[in-house]
Amino acid sequence: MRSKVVTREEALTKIKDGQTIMFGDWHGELSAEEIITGMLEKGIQNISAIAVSAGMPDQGVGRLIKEHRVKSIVTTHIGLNPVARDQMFAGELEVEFIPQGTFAERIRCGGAGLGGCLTPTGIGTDVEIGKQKLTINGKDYLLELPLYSDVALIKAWKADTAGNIAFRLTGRATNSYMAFAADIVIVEVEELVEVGELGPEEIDVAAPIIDMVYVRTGEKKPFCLMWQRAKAKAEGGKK
Amino acid sequence: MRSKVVTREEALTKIKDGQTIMFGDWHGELSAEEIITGMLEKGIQNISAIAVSAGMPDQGVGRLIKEHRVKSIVTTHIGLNPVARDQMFAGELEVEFIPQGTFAERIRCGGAGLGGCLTPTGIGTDVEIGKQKLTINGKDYLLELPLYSDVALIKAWKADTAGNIAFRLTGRATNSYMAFAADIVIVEVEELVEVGELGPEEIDVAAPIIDMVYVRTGEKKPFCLMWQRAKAKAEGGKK
Amino acid sequence: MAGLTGRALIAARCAKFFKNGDFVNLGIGVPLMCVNYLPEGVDLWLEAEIGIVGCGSSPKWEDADPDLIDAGGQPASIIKGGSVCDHTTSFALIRGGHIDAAVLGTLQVDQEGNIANWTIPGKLVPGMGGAMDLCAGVKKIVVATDHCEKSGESKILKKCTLPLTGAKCATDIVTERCYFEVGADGIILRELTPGYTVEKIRACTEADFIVPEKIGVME
Amino acid sequence: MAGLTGRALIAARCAKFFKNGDFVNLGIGVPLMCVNYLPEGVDLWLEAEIGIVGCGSSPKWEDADPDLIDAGGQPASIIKGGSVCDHTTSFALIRGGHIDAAVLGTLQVDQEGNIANWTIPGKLVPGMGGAMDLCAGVKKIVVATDHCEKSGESKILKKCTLPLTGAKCATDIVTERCYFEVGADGIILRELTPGYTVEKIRACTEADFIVPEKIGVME
Repeated sequence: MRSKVVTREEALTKIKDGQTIMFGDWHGELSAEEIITGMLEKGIQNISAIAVSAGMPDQGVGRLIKEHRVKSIVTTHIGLNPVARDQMFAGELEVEFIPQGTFAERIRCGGAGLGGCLTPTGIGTDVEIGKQKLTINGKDYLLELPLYSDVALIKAWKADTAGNIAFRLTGRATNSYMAFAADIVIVEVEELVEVGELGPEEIDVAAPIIDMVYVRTGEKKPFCLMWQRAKAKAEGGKK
Repeated sequence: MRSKVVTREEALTKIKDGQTIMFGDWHGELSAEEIITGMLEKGIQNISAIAVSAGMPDQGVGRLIKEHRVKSIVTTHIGLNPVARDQMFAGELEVEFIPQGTFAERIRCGGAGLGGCLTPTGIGTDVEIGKQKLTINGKDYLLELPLYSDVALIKAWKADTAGNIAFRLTGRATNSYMAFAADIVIVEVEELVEVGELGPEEIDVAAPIIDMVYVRTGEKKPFCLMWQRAKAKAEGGKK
Repeated sequence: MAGLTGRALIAARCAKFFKNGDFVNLGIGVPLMCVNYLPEGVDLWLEAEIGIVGCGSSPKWEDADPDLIDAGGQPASIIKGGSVCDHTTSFALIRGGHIDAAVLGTLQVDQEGNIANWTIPGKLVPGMGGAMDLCAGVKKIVVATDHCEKSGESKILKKCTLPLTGAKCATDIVTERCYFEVGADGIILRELTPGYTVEKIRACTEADFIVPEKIGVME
Repeated sequence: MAGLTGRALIAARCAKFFKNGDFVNLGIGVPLMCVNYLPEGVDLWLEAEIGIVGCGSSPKWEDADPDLIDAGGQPASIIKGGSVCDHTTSFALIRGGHIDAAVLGTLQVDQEGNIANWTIPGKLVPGMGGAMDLCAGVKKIVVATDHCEKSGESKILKKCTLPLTGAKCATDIVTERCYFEVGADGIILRELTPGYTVEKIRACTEADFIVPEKIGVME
């Protein structure tokens, strides 16, 4: 099998101004930080982002928001990123809030070739606005449409050279299903292994749907700034 | 955590005439054979079955069909069970054929609280009949409704006493997602372990959704009759 | 647990709703405090939206694992027998009715069981996260909240004025002053904290509520 | 691969559609024979509906594992780098357009690219299994079929008469006599097996087909 391992520069050739980009992560944790650094350096802008939250100002998609590279975001939560909130109030960042389960299902629909799904989530709330409502067996549901992207930026634990990837514990977060819902899937991993080292049950996303594997060169598992601050505070408090 | 381990008799108290029952399996392989034997002995009848195929006459749901215990089946394929075909032509067994991906998604919808999903599968075919058609972004989709059951009969490799279950390789088959789509979920396993022996990433279906664990007392992994016959034929052919 | 007051009392009362083996989702803050007041012999499966079934207590910083975080992105742990699952599966559990109970904080709750806790337009916009799915999919939704705002205004209203998180979904409302059950015809005052009377609750509650013949003591 | 005839020729021609690293689904029978004719340097990811990415060859009976079976319930193996996935994920791969090509046998195929291969009403009713999802979700659908029934009737029709498996989904039709590409305006005769002429194909084909200026040799 041909190798899908690329340099960061090669990965960045697929990322362009104005694209819709999914960021696999969890509030900025577990994200493809080195590719994001590359996007900042390359000057990528006008991004339509899809991410479970706006990250944090120093982490994940939050770093791109802070530098005004993101024009809109489809998300479930921006509470950990005051910069995103300020840009939203200032009309600089367009934010579409959707419930988290709906977020997951819409992306899953995009990846699974489904035209949408019916969810009870949001019935009787403002989430209904502009959406078709259907009644099935006497219960109301909203028709939610698929989400799909030009590029998905995925963070995984390990990859093999063929492009199989594996996560550790909650590291799958939103990374696992976003890999199905993009034209180009770029995965940033901590560790590269040979084909065959990941067993049939260890592989979380199969090689054929991964386009590029980038191996992180910096620290393998950096604790994020929020953690570092909270830890410093906790330890300071003990004194 | 309280133990969910039961005897076969205790498991059978939940299975009643006239129920809708999902049979996790793959053409009769990987099914809860000992519970099915119990159902035959107990005289359970008038079952509305949901299974990926009609199994084989000597295996899985096929054994119940052979004994005329099944009045209808929602399935994708009956090609390996001539008894089911004969009963269908004789008007003794009602068969609803649905495409296999639609089968999986309808059960997933049932388990995930979704009111249905839109699939392109079956557009332009007889599968359209009686179904609502929606056009999303210029493409036609069929609205497929959830499948749900009174009881799901699941076969797994291992369980712990709390009800966590794990599969081996293709052993998950249709077992994994049927576990979400029933009022009562009964799992038949080859091996019982203590809580903690299955690690967080080994567990395929989490304990809270499993109601009863029955530990197989007979042969752990019986090769099915189809295999045995094919093997005998292959070996006979070599002589 | 007599003698508890304030938020500790709320958490302790909410904890009484659970039976051994229940699968629950507890919001950040007071709801999560419930685990400190579980009756003897009651073990819960705690869910985290990111995809944990069987969350344990917060680890020490030195034991924290960057690949094991909770719904809020904080270090998490997993109990013996706990597991991780995909984020889509996590919400299949929530939306599909597999979770026995959720305890949520709120900005407002009303006598129809409507809950508003995700935004104050123009002021506070964190987003709904997983709260709307919990409201839509979980059978028992316990609202754990201070009875009033710091300003003294009632949080238990005739009708929510903020955008809703869930319509007619609350089943129980627990404050530091009393416990209301949400019935088909309105909210029913079931228990009073020692020191509170029906009249005192009426004075600090905008919502109408039903007063049954027998009212228990909340503790 | 000159000199091949019959079903071996069909399989060998279909194998030429693949490039290294393609993710494919091959039906039972002639389609699966394609793997024996792959050009040097072409490795495929073979999918099995039950949830295998990277199916290997059939194991010997003594190596068979009851927990490792293929779409038909027969003993399977997994190549180095292959993996198992959930059945729902398997069909997300199929329906979601992640599979590069599928090769299917058929009862009938027509000049619009319609395929009928799942039932003969009142006679043969195996069921559609995963075939309709493949027709709906896979970009390239190659029909691999005998040109005619044993009775001599053409299987390549103006319009299918049996219930359809997929509407307007075939992209290529390969028989032991010729290869048709399915174009926007009809099927185009692209290659002829040595010994066959346009006239001979016309005589055994009910469908109308377009005859381009240049026709290749099928081998």
